Amino acid sequence: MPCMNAKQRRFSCRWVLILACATMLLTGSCLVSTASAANILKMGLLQEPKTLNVWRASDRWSRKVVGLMYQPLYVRDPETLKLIPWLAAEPPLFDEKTLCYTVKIRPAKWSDGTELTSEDVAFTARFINEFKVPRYRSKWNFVKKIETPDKRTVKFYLKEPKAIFVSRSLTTPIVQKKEWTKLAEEARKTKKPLKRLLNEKIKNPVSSGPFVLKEWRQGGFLYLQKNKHFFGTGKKIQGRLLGPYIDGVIFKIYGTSDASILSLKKGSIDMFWWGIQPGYIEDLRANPDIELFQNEKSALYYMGFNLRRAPFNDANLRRAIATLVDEDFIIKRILQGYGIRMYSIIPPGNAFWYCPDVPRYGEGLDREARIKKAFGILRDAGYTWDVPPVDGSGKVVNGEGIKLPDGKPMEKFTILTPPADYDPHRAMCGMMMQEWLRMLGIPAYSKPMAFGALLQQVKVRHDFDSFVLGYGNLSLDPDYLRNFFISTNDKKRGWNMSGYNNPHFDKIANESASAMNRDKRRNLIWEMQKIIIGDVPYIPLYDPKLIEAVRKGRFTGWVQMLGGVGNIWSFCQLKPM
Amino acid sequence: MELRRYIVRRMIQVIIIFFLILTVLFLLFRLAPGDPVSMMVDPDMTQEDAEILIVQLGLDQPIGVQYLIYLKNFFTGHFGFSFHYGEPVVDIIWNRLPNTILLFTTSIILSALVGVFLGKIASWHKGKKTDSLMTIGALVTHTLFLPWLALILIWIFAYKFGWFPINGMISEEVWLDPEAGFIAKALDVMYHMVLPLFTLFLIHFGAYLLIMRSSMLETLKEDYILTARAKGLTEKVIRDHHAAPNAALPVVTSVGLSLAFSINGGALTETVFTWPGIGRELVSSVSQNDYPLALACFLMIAGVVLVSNLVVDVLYAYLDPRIRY
Amino acid sequence: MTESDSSNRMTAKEKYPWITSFLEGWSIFRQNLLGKIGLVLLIIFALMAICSYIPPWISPMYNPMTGVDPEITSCTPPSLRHWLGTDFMGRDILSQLLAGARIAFMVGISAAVMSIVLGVSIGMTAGYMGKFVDTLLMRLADMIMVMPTLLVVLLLSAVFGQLNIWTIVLIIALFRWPGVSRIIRGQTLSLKQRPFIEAAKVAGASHFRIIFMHIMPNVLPLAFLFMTFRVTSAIITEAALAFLGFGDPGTVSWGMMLQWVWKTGHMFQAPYWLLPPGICISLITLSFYMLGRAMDEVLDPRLRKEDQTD
Amino acid sequence: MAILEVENVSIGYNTKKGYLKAVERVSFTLDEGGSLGFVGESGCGKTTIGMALMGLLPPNGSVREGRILFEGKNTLRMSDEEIRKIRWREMAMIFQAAMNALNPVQRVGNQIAEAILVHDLSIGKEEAMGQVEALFELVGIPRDRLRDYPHQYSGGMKQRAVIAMALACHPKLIIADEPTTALDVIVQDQILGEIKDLQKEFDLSIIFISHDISIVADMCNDIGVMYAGQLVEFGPREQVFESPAHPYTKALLSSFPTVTGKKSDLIPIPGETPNLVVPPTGCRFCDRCSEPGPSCKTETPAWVEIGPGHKTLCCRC
Amino acid sequence: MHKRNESVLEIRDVSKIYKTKGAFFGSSGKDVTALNRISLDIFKGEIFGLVGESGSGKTTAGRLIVGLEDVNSGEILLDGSEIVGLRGRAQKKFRRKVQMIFQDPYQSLNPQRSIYDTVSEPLKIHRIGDASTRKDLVRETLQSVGLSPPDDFLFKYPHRLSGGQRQRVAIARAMILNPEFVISDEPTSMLDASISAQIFNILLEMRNRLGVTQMFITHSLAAARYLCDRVAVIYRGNLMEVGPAEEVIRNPKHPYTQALLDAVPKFGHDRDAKRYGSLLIKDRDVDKDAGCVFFPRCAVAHEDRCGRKQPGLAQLGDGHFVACFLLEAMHEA
Repeated sequence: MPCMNAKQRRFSCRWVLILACATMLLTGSCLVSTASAANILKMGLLQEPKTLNVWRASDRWSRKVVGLMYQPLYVRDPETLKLIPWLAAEPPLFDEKTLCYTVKIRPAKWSDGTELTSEDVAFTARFINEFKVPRYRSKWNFVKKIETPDKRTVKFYLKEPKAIFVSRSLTTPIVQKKEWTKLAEEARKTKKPLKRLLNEKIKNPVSSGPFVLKEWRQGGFLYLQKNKHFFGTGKKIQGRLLGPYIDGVIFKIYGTSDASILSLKKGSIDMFWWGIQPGYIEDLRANPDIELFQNEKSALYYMGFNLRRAPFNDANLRRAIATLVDEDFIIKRILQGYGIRMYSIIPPGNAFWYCPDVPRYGEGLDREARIKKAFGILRDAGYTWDVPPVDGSGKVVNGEGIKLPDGKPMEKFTILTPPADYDPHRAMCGMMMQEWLRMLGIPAYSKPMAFGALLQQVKVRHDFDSFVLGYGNLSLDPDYLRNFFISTNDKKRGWNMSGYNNPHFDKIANESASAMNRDKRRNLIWEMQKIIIGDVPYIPLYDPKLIEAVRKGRFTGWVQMLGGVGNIWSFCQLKPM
Repeated sequence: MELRRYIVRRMIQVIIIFFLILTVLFLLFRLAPGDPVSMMVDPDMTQEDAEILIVQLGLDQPIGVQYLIYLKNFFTGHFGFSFHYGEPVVDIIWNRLPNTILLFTTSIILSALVGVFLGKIASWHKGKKTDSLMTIGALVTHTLFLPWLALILIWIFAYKFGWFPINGMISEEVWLDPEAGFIAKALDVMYHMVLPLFTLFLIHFGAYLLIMRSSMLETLKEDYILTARAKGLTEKVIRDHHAAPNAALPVVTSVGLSLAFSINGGALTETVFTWPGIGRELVSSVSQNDYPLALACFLMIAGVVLVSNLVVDVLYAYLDPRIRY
Repeated sequence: MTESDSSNRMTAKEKYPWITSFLEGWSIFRQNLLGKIGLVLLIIFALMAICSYIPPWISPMYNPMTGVDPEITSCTPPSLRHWLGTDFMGRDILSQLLAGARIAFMVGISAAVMSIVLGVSIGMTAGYMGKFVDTLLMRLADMIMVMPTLLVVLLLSAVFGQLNIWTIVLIIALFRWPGVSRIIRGQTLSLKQRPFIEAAKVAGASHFRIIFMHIMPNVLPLAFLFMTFRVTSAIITEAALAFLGFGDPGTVSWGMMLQWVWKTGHMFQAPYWLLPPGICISLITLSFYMLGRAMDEVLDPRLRKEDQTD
Repeated sequence: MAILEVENVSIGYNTKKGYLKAVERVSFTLDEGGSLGFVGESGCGKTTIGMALMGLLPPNGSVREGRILFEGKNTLRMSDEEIRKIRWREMAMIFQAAMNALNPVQRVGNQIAEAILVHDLSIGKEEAMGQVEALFELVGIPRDRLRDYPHQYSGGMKQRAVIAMALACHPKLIIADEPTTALDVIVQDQILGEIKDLQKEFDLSIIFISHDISIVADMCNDIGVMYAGQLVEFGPREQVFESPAHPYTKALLSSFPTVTGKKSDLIPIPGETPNLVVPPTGCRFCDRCSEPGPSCKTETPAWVEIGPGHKTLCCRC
Repeated sequence: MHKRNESVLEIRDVSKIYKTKGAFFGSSGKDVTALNRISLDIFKGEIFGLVGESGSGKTTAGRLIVGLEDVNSGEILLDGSEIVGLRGRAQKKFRRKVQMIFQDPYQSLNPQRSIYDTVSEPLKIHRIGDASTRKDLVRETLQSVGLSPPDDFLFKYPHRLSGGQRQRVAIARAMILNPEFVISDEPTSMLDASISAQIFNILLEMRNRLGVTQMFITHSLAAARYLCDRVAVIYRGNLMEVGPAEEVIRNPKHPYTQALLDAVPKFGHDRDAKRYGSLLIKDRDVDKDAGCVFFPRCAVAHEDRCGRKQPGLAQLGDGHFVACFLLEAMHEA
């Protein structure tokens, strides 16, 4: 039938078309790859930033990008980690009598050319307080009053002394009043103003930083251009002459680290802004085009216990477990050596606040010695066994049937860990811990659980025995120490997940929160660390090292810092070669 | 007339099923442990913050109220806001859907065409080398483990030979080039599409080949083929005009039935190739407890499958005059 | 017809007529190249699954999940001590591969059996009862059928926390019955019309008897055939799930191995780790698939009639 | 003049159980304008002969020996292309199951036009459709059914359409293979009448294949009785039916109930048809014969001429 | 031959209407009348033939009698007791008395069960005998339908048997319960002529030897003539003519019966001479279906009479009934 003939012809036409397309693709691709701008830094991101709305940006990908645009008043020096003025012109002046901080602001401009004034700073603070912006609210709700005597001066009056004001509040990114006033007004009209603001889609943020957004192709890339109005251009801050010297940054989105690393090796990107998995390191190290940076992180990975119920309401058991846990094994095997031993809750990289002389459980002991020591602790605390893990002759055997001091057998308990896909290291740690505890006859079961469900159990319902969690990016201010263990935070969705309750600790912690003297505060923080490690509601496990890879020969001037080379200083100082 | 009635009836069924799925999924998500607020592990996120957010996101409402609100939003073309992106879910879906449709329909059409064509050839040479080669080839490619295949293809073609991009959908060079016109951009997308398309194609064409082959063998035994031969038609005409169109009918049905199955493969492909489509979005939103987004993505997929099944059935009725409803 | 067989040899076959039909089927199967390849592959995998108990018994360091080689702390290529090399923390890849075979069989066969039992009983019920029950069950089947199984399992596993392997198997089974039940229903509907069912009715047979003595034996071969295809889909679904990171973290499955390679960034550094699990998944699917196709030929009466002429 | 001469044709199929001798050494001739009927039970090879004449044996079947002369040319020697050109134009076939002989997804009119178009390259589609309309008229299908699909036809109409298709190229020879099997008796009668009328009108030669003796008796001048792949009796209708020579013919006639004549007891033929992979030696009907001779089991029967043009394959005649 | 004594089976005003399923939810389809107020008596010990074309409702009649389908109206009496709508024990009892032989021997045996299983199943269902007596009974029955030696067949599967053998198995299954009444639904339409004759003879012997009353459903007048004592001709669910077989075939009164007889091939004897010529060349167009069902095709019908009303069965004498106005008129005249 003729109509079938037509179909047939169309069919063969299709073939010709397909072949034609294929050849065009190949030729087209050759043309494409030749054209690329030399002065644009290309970075690989693992995930796409979720939003450019600074108040919503809670994931690290968004924060990486947003951080290049919204700038705070003070930033950390890469070497000393001390706070130095950034948008501010000089260190803040504190008047103890009135509890008033006075901040002078540099002459600076927004990316739309308007001037950045004290009004913007005051607006930001008032905005946060008015709308109760999560994550920032707690840093500003103790500010009583804000005054702007002139365009360059802001005065903050506090309700009470707060140690975190400079290090946490004054590092809040400042937004432009002009941009947000309108949005705020609209939000006020709705029933749920905060929701409205957080759901606001900011297409092109008004930036005070070194870069402005030029284009965002969702699912493809983000292109940030150099901000002509950046205040730092040509200035010397902390002895560093700021650029930016590059014309822009392109963030390319790769879903997986292997794709990013292949691209890095191929030269399609100049840097992969994410920690490199140990598996890649050998290979990359051998690659002459790749340079690796190794930096410490301000991170904490730990095992936590539920102190609200048996068996972990007994500090002796927790101490025994702390003795049993072989952090060296974890670092050597699971982290492949790319990690630092944690002794305290505060990572050693945060040198000022880190307390070096906390108790060190089981340090330097081998497995057998650890078991003997833990056995000793428990035996002394009144624990008994059907088959003790250390027999009469002092030989280590597999323990069985452990009983609590009150004579009841210890029930099975679970170690909740995030699933392997979320973090293989933590899942593996749980697995190993289970094995170690069982040697002592402790019936531990490691149970990886979806992250959301895990947090629900631990943080909201408090229905758990123990867990392995971590923070990849802790603030350098140690206030979290108070947050994690103060008894007032022991409630639903509160940060005291262990249910640690120690009036002595609470007292010191509160004191530390309002200690305005840095050295005095340091003493208190050290004291707190000693108490916590003595009671071990958390066993700190490790602080992974951050390995980052960049391509040699394209840009120079990476600034190494706690938390990696992808910091504001690098972006301001990178120079094309 | 009858056909139209049939379509109406099927559409009503589709709508009922769709709302059943919607309800079940909604309940599942809301009854599940874990909420988006507790996912925020930033130590700066205080308990008060969390409570404020929960009220703001409407998670404090009773589940029935939430469901009604969701239904109301649904009918006004609104799927709520993504917890994660903070954008209207509709926007995200509209952004991702074209990408998925592009990759998915191209792959289905391509593999169906090639599969049918090769299946025809294979059945025509039944029992010969061509046939066994094609059958075994189809079986082998069809049973390859998709993500693994994708990784191997990336390794060989994108990394070792460097012929194709490793992943993604567009390259910034082209899209930032002010001189690049529509054709250059389209070519760029197609260039990125080659490997994912090839992966899906390899997995799917075998199934169509095998179906076409057996259906064709079945058809060739029919009496009307004998009639055609007796009429003195050439073998090619018999094969292409009498046997193939009849034999291709079951392939149409199988495209519809295997759609849900193919979508699994689509999601995996999108994930491995970082193709910004619905499937990948679903996988990532699921792991981030972004219910509104996950729910909408899933509904979208279920809706697409339901509707395309309907379309396939109608198409089948249209193609096969024997079937009149 | 071979009626000239000696009578004493006939008796055994006569007593158990299924032996004859089995042998007949087997002789057709034997002529099928694909079937033979599939069977051989399958036997190899079965042996692997059985052998999976051996390595941990030799030394605890060969335990696929928890055993680490005390002297190896990173990914190493094949050696005498570890025939397929070790993974990033010094676990033996071969032991994992063998254990994976066991899991694959377990997942595949148990999910398939469950979904077939469900599908056959629902299909037969729907087909035999007809009317309202039929409509209800088939709409339910339609509803489940439009759901992409992998995504559903993924969704459920995210919603209910990490699933354990049996839950995954159960969910796969729960979402894979509609295809079977549709076919079985169709078969039941056509069987229901067949005169031999009516003859049984006329002879006074109860519904129970008709379903179990007449319909069931006739749909079971088909169900069995479908089982092989369900096995493959279950194995693939589990592997894909594990690959995406939603599998049971306590089991060593091939998908899980691939996920480890992928997540720990050894994808392109350790082909000895990447290739075996992928090949195994592909081959086991292939073997079940080939077996299914060969059985299809054995069971398909139309193909058997091919030789008969007027 | 003979339009068709078949000499000593043997046909077999390769099957998994062995080589099946479907037709053994069959010879007959058909005169121009004549009608020849083959009758026999299922599996006797009558359809195989029809297919062999058309050159349409399935891939596993082949003509082992003999000649088929169509208008003096041996069709077995022809190339595929040559025989393809003869098919339908010179000899057409009316198929057994009209229900399945039409492509279900194409319009009936088009299917018939296709047959015309493929053999006559000089005419266009319009003209061909015109011819189809004329054919429809001839076989008694309303014109407006031309654009229908086969499934919209009743059984009788389908059969008529198939007859129209067979006539499409004005062939000289038509092979009708059980053209009325699935039809009711009244429709069957009408169709048979039509075939007869058409045969007269176009001076067609017809080979009529049926299992129903009474139909063949009604339709044909010459009768060939087949049993187990062999032609056992061949002759003019009157002779074969009035004085059947072969015991099988006799038995067949006496096992057939009639509505006319005296009501008499039917005498069934005992036993079953033999297996053609390993056919019995000697006379193939021997085991079922009511009066077997002593040598029947061993001696291969030869053709015996018992009247003018009437011959039989029996040792005892 | 047989005295017209007691009726074994009485069919009274039975109608059966099939509702074709509508496309849209409910029943918007047309109703098809398979049987229209049929009344029949079947006498003890006879073979009663029901003759009709395909779609005439003859098979439906058989299925209604064995209870495979339910009647819409009317009643069916077996030995004077109602059998429509029987359930439970009463139904089971009834099942022992009435059996059916189906048309297609290739479909009527369960391919997965051996001959022994199939034939002995009714015994198992009705709990008759133990294993060994059952086996003997099965052997005996197989022997009686000409499957000998029975042991050769006992453990075979249907696919190893020829069509004729299968049909014998089906007969054996029907006979093993010693039923009173057997319905055979075109048992030979799929078989060759020589095999058909074997089956006919088995059915005849069943009647002669065991006295089983039978209903023989067929499309062939010739077969009905050979086998049956009385026949009924049915057309589109309506009885056209009922009477002794030989009488109906020798002397058909109804135009439809005549047309059927005209159509039967007659071995080349006066093929062209249609004795009756009662069939129209081209069907008549009728807009309403109020009249005689055969009216559209009837050559001898009166427009005014036959087109308006449906004729009832009227006796012409000696058990010969005809449903036709023309004959009534003849009679009256």
